[in-house]
Amino acid sequence: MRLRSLRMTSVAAGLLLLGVPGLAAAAEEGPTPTDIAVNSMWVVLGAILVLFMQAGFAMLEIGLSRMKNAGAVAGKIVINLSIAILMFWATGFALAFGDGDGFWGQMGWFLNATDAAADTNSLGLNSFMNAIGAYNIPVEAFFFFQVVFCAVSLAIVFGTMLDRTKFIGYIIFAVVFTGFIYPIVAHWTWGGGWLYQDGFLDFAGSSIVHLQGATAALIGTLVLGPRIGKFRDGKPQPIPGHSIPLFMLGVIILWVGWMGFNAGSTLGAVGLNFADIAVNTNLAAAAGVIGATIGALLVFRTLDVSQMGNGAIAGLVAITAPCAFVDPWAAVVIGLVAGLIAPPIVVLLDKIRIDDPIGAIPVHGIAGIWGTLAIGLFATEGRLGELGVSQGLLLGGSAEQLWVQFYGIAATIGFTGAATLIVFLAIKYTVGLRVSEDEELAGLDISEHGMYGYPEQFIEVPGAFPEATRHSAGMASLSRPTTSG
Amino acid sequence: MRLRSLRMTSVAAGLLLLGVPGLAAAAEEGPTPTDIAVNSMWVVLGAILVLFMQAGFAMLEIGLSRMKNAGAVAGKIVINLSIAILMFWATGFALAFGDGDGFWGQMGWFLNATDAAADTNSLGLNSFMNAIGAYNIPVEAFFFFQVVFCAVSLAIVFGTMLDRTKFIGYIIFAVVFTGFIYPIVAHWTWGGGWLYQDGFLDFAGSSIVHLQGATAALIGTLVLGPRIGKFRDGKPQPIPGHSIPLFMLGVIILWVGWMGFNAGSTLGAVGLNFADIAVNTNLAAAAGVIGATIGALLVFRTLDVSQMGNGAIAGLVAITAPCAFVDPWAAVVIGLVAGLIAPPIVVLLDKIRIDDPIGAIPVHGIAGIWGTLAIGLFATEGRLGELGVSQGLLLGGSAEQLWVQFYGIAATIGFTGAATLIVFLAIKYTVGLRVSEDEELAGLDISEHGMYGYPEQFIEVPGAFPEATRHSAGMASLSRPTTSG
Amino acid sequence: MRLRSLRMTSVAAGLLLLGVPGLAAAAEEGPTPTDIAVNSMWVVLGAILVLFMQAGFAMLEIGLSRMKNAGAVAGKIVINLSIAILMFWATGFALAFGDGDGFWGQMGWFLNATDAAADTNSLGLNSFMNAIGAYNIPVEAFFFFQVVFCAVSLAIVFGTMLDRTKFIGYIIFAVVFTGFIYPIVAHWTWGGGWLYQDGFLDFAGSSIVHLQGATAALIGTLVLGPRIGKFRDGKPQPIPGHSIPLFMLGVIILWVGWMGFNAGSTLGAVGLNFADIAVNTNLAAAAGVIGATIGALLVFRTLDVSQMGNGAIAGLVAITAPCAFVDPWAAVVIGLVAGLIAPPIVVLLDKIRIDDPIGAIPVHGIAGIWGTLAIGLFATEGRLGELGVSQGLLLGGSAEQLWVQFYGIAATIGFTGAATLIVFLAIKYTVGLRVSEDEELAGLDISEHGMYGYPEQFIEVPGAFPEATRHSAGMASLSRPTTSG
Amino acid sequence: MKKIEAFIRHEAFDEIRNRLADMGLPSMSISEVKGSGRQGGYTESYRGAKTTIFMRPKLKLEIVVDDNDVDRAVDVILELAHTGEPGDGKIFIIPVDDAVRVRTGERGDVVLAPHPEDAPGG
Amino acid sequence: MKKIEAFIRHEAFDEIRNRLADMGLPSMSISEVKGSGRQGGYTESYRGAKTTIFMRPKLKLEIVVDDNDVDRAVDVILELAHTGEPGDGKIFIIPVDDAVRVRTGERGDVVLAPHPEDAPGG
Amino acid sequence: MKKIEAFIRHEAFDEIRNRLADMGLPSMSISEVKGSGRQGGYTESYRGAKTTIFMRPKLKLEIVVDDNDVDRAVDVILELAHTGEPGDGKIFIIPVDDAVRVRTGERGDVVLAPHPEDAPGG
Ligand SMILES: Nc1ncnc2c1ncn2[C@@H]1O[C@H](COP(=O)(O)OP(=O)(O)O)[C@@H](O)[C@H]1O
Ligand SMILES: Nc1ncnc2c1ncn2[C@@H]1O[C@H](COP(=O)(O)OP(=O)(O)O)[C@@H](O)[C@H]1O
Ligand SMILES: Nc1ncnc2c1ncn2[C@@H]1O[C@H](COP(=O)(O)OP(=O)(O)O)[C@@H](O)[C@H]1O
Repeated sequence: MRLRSLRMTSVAAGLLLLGVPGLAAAAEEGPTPTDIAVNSMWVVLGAILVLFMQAGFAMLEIGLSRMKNAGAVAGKIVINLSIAILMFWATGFALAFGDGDGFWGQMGWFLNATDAAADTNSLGLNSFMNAIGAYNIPVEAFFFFQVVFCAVSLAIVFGTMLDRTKFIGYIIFAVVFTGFIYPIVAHWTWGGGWLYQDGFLDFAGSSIVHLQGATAALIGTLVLGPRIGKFRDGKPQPIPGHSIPLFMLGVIILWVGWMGFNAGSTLGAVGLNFADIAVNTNLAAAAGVIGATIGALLVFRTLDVSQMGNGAIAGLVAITAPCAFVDPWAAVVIGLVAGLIAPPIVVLLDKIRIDDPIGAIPVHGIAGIWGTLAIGLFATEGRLGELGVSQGLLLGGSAEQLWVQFYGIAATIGFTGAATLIVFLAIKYTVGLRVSEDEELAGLDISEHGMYGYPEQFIEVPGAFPEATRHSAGMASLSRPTTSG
Repeated sequence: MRLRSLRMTSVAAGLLLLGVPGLAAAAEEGPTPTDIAVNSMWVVLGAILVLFMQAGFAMLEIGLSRMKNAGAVAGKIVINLSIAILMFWATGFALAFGDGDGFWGQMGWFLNATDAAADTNSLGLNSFMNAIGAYNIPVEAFFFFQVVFCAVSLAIVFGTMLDRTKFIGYIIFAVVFTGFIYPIVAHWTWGGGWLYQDGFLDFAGSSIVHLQGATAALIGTLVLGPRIGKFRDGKPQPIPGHSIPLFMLGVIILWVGWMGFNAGSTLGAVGLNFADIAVNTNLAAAAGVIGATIGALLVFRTLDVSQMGNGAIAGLVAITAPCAFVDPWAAVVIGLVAGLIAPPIVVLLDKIRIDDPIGAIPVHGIAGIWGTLAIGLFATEGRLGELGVSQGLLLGGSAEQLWVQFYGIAATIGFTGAATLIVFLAIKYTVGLRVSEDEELAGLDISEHGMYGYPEQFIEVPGAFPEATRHSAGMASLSRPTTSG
Repeated sequence: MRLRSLRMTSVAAGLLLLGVPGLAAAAEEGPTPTDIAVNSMWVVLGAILVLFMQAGFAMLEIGLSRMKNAGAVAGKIVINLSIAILMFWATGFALAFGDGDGFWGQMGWFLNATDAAADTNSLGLNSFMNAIGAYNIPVEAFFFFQVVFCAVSLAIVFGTMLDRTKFIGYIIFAVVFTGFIYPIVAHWTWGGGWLYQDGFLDFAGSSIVHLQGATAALIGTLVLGPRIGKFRDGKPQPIPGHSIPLFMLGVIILWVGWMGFNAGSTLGAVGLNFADIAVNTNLAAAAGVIGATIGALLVFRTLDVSQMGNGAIAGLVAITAPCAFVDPWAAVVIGLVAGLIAPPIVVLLDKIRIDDPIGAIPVHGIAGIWGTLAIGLFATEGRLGELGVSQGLLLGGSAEQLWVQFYGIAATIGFTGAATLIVFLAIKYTVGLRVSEDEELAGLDISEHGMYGYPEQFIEVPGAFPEATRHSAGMASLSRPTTSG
Repeated sequence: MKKIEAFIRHEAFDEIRNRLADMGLPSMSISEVKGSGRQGGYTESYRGAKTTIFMRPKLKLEIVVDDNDVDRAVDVILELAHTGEPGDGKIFIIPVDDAVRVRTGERGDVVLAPHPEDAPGG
Repeated sequence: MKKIEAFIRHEAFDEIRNRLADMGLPSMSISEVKGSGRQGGYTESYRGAKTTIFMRPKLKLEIVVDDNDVDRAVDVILELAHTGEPGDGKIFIIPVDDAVRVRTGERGDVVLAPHPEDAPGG
Repeated sequence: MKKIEAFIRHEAFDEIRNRLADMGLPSMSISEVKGSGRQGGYTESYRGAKTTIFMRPKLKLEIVVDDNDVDRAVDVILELAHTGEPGDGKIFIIPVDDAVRVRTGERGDVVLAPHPEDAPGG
């Protein structure tokens, strides 16, 4: 591809300079301690908001799980977050942002900054990063921001695999995904790797975080197979989540956290218009809700509350890549479309017998693709700043950027799909990825953790058990949690 | 009315200058990029906290709804938020803050800033705003902050109407309220309209946001009528919300979000003492809890947990208008009184057969009135700064400000009351505002959305059904959600 | 002990100057309004995050309570927070941070700053504080940050006493604890008292906040005795909390709030590396989860979800004291150990018949001790800055600091233990600390508050009632809430 | 003595209980059941997947009464549970051999003797 | 007429209901119970404390049928609830004196006459 | 054979179960009910509105036993559920025509024969 050596990364694209002369002057003298504090504060607060999204995923995934698995979901969320933090610290950050080549970074293991230049304002890890010279923040702030992104990507994967995945199996996947797979894909664009060189744009990670998570989720559910009872005589059955209130709490927390996810991705505050990004993000989320409500009404003929919530997520995912590059009206269009297409995709997945309990594939996957492509359609000149990219196709630009976006998506899906397929299959044929039929029927809470998530009110719903499993003994064989046997 | 042309708005009253000489100097040279970043960050973070209040309202309203309606409340919250964002973007912001006359603004539809001056630091919308010259923040930051306030006002309305309001009916109300009614009232004071000219003070919206919402809620419940079973042989019946834990989570989230609501209303950080406002807000909330606990003990003779939570909200609402103008001890008094009077008002509403499931009328309405008046009673000279307003009556000031506050309240109630009455009646006689008796008995979850909010544990409580409805067939006629019929 | 008059307090130890020359220069000229705004913003936002931890404690404690007591826990949380705010305002802040002697402060009651120097940037309360000259924040910001810490300490106490504590009894304890006990202990170190003089270090309060809360909790549960049914024929019985999902929501909220707790304890932003602290905090929390998971697997032979959550808290508590002084790898070790030892301590407490429903003793107490000692083991020279303290013992330093840490811990336990014992006994023999057996069996919701926390789904679990209580009449005597009798 | 088992709509219960209590028959038990009969099912829909639920929530009322109270108790239920729509429910009469009051150990008809409703707190 | 009370595994219910409905016996009630029998208990563990739970969740099926429908209904349950493992459950046959349909006031065998499943919404 | 239906306090259950199991009668079912009897109602209060709840939570115990086990089972319940306060509950004895074990298809008294408690995991 064309060499664009002076082009900033899509992350650096956050630098929507307000064009105030003082900034340039300040830059010459080096950033003041005040500016460093302001920039760090913005990034750290953004990271805290993204960390808070874990509560959102917990509530969303618990809400959409069966009651008998609610405690197991809670356990998986907190251990996944922990694995993500430790692995990204150990290897992930170095692979993603350390000095290396176009495929991966190779320095900075365990956040070891001994390679760093003396300059306290440098990232100390990646000469590419230093070259940009834009990140007037300490490396720890940058690390904190990146590690919580990695944890988000992992949280997405689990949602689609809930109600049937073995604890130990998922742990192994989490280690590999956060320590190796995610960082490599992140490196390609945000670490100055080959996709960056090609000019691929993904401001806050529609592809890198969301599509990647959804791709792994798709592979995961294919390897696992659907939940018992999901398909019956070929017809999809409703297996409703047990708590729409907790689900919706999760959606709103995610929405709030996304303010840090997108607006925080400017990676600094001084001279940057992050408010703009926050507004675009809210408009897309709102439009996503309206889109999904209408979509569900047209396709399902019901006012499906779970789709309304998913519509918000779809809008948010879609605006994640283009949030810094498009005008508000385009944000509305992007969100609306993301919401509108979610319900038909749910139907489609049901048709081809893919079981996706939380809807990660439509709202993180398809919406992620749509959002990444939307840059090539709607990007406005005024907001592309010094990126040297042409306007979106629909605004009279060329299709060139659309093509870059397209193969960036393809590469993400291809690499993540292949890598996670290998990992999931390896787990399946060693420690096992799915619990036994008896354990699944009894629920993961009691069978894997020895105690119900709601010990005082566990009630099974008659009608959710298909014939196929009638001859299983259910809880007969469970005298103690399998893990202690 | 008296002309006070040089007086700052109550919003601008946030400028509690610390009196540091450097600020004046800086002002002459125009704000630095750093100052803009700092101010924007404060406002955007404040807006994020206010956005988070939607999770608070969701949990509070879900917690106080019946179990069979919990999913419907979840759906209404997320769609209301979306409507508020889109409508305030389309028309509301222009009506509230665009250039216009004393009654409404008339520029800046769809956040269109083409009318903006070249100066990037200007609001670009309202010459009045520019004249103040105080908002060193981009227009998007200001918009984000204002749009979430609008969404809060709408969320209040719905609470009082829960368990019986038709989805489509409420949607229409939400469009009109957020697109037109709320913005006009906001314009009167915060947009430099006639109430501002008269010197009305409402720092963060006790009247503009809360009283307005409560007024619409009152009209809404009057048009709807009480929930089936609320009054029986003339006696009010307890219809307890189904989850005090979720209710209390909502209360604490609202409390946290209020830090952004009040302290963020300084609309900037440099030279402004927002910490002061945060302290006053906390003191009033705490005193509200104590007040309501005592009030409930005296009036109900029980330690009512729902009143404790409502007391916090009452204290928060009451301090919203005066938070920047009063001393800490006054904040405690204001909160205490707001909490104390809530329980007797609950009894009063029960007596006159007004059904207000979440207590919006006492805690957003009456406390909103009290808080707005409290400025005229407790405002301290030192904190009124350059506003040119006299001290509070109780501190030896004149009653003049109290009178302005009084008619500001009256205007808010009058306009909002009349406008929402027209809208609710129009909806009632066209698409309908209330579900059928059968649907209400079956619960909105299954009748409007086709699925329970808690699909695995729906249990109806015997004893909540009055004779009047015995002859209804309950769920008999519900073979599918009515919306799909 | 040696006089270290020029040594900074452990709070001031937050001043990890980045060594930028401009800062010193700026300090000479006095801080700019921008710097004050930036510092205040950081502290106020930190305080808001810590305030949010109340939602975390509410969810954690509600989740781990029995269903029949869930509403009572909700009520106690909100009233405790209110009492903490009002009492710390009235007396606590003055005792902790006012001018006084090594034992307590004696100025600044009711946040009265009339004693303040004219300098607007001074704390205005404590000449010691002013002498440090480091807090370029208004006193209200400092107060807000400190008051929410006090509320956290109180919230810890209640958790261990849930399911059986009388409302009125706990109220009285809360008044004394937040108004007098906590502030005095806080003064010793953070207010420049005798422990500070001795060089005791506790950056964000492993001892001052957490160990103190846990000590009071231990005394509380000893005075109360275990819940009915906890021990049966000498064997501990599982009394599982009713909602693991709410528990885990609480854990994640606490984790998020801890970002403010630890990183906010720099008490400023300009020139301070708070991101570093945030990273250490996250690493320790993650390692705590892993540690507790492994610990539970080894000791209980189950994948106990409640222990995973508690592991996160243990890691967070342990890193609270040393977060600013240790390297990331040490943070991982500190968190891992804190998590690992929690499950054996749970078993130990069960053995000696101490009933601690939320595990406050292992995760706030033991982990608090461990974290405070860890400074003496792992502190790195580079991060101790101008504190004049030697490296940790394990890094080749002397054992001197370990000894100071040790007797600081002993003093905290001794004073808090004695003071709270007196208060709890006084309450026990006057208004009473524990509800009657009948009330406990019926649940505090109905017996103390007149309404269930989950009115639509209250179901008791057979099997949780021991023989000892068979002859009680259960709800027989409850015709109305006891408080109204 | 007989046990009356009635499967009724929830909304009918309150009035039935009051009437029975007025007649001296406040002793009874209720529980949640789901049932199907002539009343058709209803559709639940979730993310586009639909299913027909035939088992609808009903209230099961159990009252053990003396033989000569059976008819008047059944009549009360019949009157007050009736709406005329499918789903009104069914009443079954089941023979009972003996009844014992745990508090006193009394057996037989005396246990089922009509009695006034006790005041709260009794 | 007889009441069939069957304590079965949850997972068996759906098929039983369908088969009975096909046979003209869609009228029935179910409820949640916990039960013990030959099936052993299982261990619950919480923070290291363990307890054996002997009462396991079961579904209670109640069907009142005409005397000559008893056997075929029992046979259906026997066939479909059977897995051969402990915990399959038990069926009890209890005499019923009378049955009343609330909607119509009809009494006796007519109330229990087999009938087709009604369509949703009926 | 007879069915013993006992409405008891929750807190009495555990000991009853243990004693019955020791006697070779571990087979039983329980469910949640709400009931009223001699025990008075209690007041619920919410935001100032109060109501008297007459239906209190009780546990329903169902044990089908052979005729000659009825008395000793009833005696156990009587002894252990008794506190002497109103609300102790009632026990009803109902005739049963037949019993079937689903696992084996066995019928009659053999199904109800006393047996030892099975170990966890059995
Ligand atoms: N034969 C039966 N056995 C057990 N329960 C029954 C029977 N028939 C009806 N029921 C219960 O009565 C409820 C109402 O029945 P309903 O639909 O009114 O029947 P119908 O209209 O045929 O009398 C059912 O939901 C079920 O709970
Ligand atoms: N004698 C009985 N009385 C009441 N319920 C019983 C009785 N025996 C069994 N049950 C119910 O049937 C369920 C299954 O019993 P199961 O373990 O299969 O017994 P078995 O294998 O001895 O037939 C039990 O959980 C209980 O609910
Ligand atoms: N006649 C009855 N029919 C059905 N259930 C009954 C009857 N009498 C009592 N019960 C059940 O027994 C429970 C306890 O009754 P209780 O108040 O002890 O009555 P008493 O003291 O008159 O014997 C009630 O709550 C109810 O569940």
